[in-house]
Amino acid sequence: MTQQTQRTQQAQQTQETQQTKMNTWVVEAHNLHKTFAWTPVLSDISFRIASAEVVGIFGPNGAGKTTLLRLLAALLTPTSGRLTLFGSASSELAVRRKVGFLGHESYLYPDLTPEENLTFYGKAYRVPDLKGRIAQQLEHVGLQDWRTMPVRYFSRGMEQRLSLARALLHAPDLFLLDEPDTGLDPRAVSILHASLAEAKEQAKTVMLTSHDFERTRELCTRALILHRGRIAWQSEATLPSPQEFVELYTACTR
Amino acid sequence: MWAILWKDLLLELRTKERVSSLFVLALLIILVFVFALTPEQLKQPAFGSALLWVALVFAGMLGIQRALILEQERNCFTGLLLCPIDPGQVFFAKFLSNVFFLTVVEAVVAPLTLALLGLPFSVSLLGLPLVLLCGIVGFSALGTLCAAIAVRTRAREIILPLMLLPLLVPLFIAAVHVTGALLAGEVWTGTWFRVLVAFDVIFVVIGWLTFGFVVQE
Amino acid sequence: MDGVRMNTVTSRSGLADSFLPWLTCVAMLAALAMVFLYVPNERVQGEVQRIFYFHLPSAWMAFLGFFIVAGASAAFLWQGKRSADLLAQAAAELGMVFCSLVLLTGPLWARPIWGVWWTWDPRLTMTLVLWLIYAAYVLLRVFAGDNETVARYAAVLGIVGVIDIPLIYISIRLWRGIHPKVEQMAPEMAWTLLVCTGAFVCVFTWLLWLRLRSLHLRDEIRALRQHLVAAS
Amino acid sequence: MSYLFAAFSVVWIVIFLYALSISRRQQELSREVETLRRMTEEKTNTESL
Repeated sequence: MTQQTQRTQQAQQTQETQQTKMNTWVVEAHNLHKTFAWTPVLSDISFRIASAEVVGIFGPNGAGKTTLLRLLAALLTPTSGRLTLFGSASSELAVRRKVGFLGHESYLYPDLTPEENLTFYGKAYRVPDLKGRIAQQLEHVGLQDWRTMPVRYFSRGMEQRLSLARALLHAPDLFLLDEPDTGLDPRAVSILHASLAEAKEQAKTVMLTSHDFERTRELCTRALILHRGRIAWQSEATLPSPQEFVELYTACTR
Repeated sequence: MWAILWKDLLLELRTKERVSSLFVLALLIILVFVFALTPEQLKQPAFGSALLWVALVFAGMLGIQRALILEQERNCFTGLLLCPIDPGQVFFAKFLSNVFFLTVVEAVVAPLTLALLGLPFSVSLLGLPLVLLCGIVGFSALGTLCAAIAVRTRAREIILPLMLLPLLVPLFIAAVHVTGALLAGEVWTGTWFRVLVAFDVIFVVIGWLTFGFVVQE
Repeated sequence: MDGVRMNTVTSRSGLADSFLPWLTCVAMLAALAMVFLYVPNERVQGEVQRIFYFHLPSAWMAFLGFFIVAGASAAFLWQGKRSADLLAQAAAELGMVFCSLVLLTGPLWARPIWGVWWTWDPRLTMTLVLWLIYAAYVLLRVFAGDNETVARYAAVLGIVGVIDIPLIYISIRLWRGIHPKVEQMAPEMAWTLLVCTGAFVCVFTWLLWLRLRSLHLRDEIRALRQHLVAAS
Repeated sequence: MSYLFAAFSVVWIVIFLYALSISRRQQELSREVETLRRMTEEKTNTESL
């Protein structure tokens, strides 16, 4: 108990010096380990993320980026270590309601229409004023004219945009994106960037994985490099320039 | 939980895939048996009840598996797990939707089977819906749990019956006996019925408790 | 560091390795001697009845295996320890081996006594169902590969299986029954049965130990390989 | 008598076969360990050079 209060005090102190004022960290990972097929995929991951940060997680394929994101989304449970989101365990339902996740797959039912898909997810998340919210989201991703067509007939770009609407439907405070810049069409990218800018304005926290630093840099306020399941480098208060970053990246992932 | 159930029903209304395939399959199984047996054998209540349950178990197994494969198409199950819903509730939703679809199918297949076999309709048959429902509940509870395991392994078509059928032995024996007694117009609420209900209760609880271990990755 | 990790296997095995095989051999020889030389013929069934002294302990070992699987599975789900998972895996294999023994010796006994190879007698049926559940468990592991998820699946199946046992037993018992019941046994018979059970416990433990060791070794080899790859 | 004999041989054969399969696997694993040990040794040798 006393240890914990001490820890939070410490946390608050460091926080006040670095960041704007707030009560708890959005993400607090302490010595996270995750194995798959009894092979370590992530080892010794510790970091803290405050509210309103946009964190880019970089690294080559197989570095554990997706696994880390899935841990944060409570799709996986850590093998050992402590992970808290908004001050409580990541698996708690109240926490999960605050997390939005955009993965490689759309998680949309192909035989349902966009409206039905969003209604289902909205009910599951207990979104207030669901109808208005869905209309607003569909307009945001430019699919309001397609709302009664089953998703099966959608193009890939449309499905991705709808997936974005799904992930943002419950206005998450922590938004997790897995490789948002691979395989998106230009329109989806511009919508995504608009959403991220908006999220930044509203002091929401964003974490995204990428292996394309140049395109993601302007969005991020912080960066991590993962290599072979470990954090190889974490940015300081300011992000390095693109050239510096490339050098760092090659040095870390050698 | 109701959201999942609502979505399952909507999906079924849209595709009509599960109920129709279940229905045809159940009928086909019964037909195969009718061809294999002599008319005298078919008139016996014991055969009638055995037939009903064989059709239900085999068609139901495929139906339950189908439901989860549907869920896997765009990894929707992951989307479901992202939602702030307790795994136990996910289990109940899936379980109830399986119970619902099997009941709908059985509501048509059971009377049809009795008619096909030429079994007399009598007052004692009023208990049949209850017995069928009890069987469906136990079957769906265990089936939902096993299918959730099987669906994410290789060779899922083989592994599901392999796991499910031996575990279903008590349910199957009990259900066949109760139904047989019922069709013969005998007392059916005896020990066998209690075994059936015990199976239901135990496996609904077990499914609810262990589903969390099965669905997380 | 690699050397240390490899040594753990060999050092742990020291006592059990030197002790268990001998104990098993002695116990088995004693059991054989008692079955063939000491115990008198049963009055009705004659000498065929001597199968019983191996048949019944096999059945007990099969049950023992099942309960170890369930216990280890529960422990694995509770704490997530790999050793519990491996124990469940090894015990399931052994349970299947002893279940097979019951299923093979059963008919060889039934044939001269009842005149048929197989009867749908409750305990025989029960053993068959158990064997099928074990088979599903082992095949699940084979089909699904070796990772944490599958370990959890198998654990759930192990627990569900053991919970199902009483139900299976009750339903099959109600279904029909002609299995010989063990009534009053002559003291010689009781002693022989006891010694045979002891011998089977030894065999069971020894085989379990061997299998467990090879599973642990496999894990360590995997760890070493990863270590090598990571260091390169 | 022949049934008795058959039953006992069956018990022995099954146990023996299972033990054999374990020892086969064990041998394979030991060989594996040997290869890995050699590899580590080679690696440490090259590193020390």
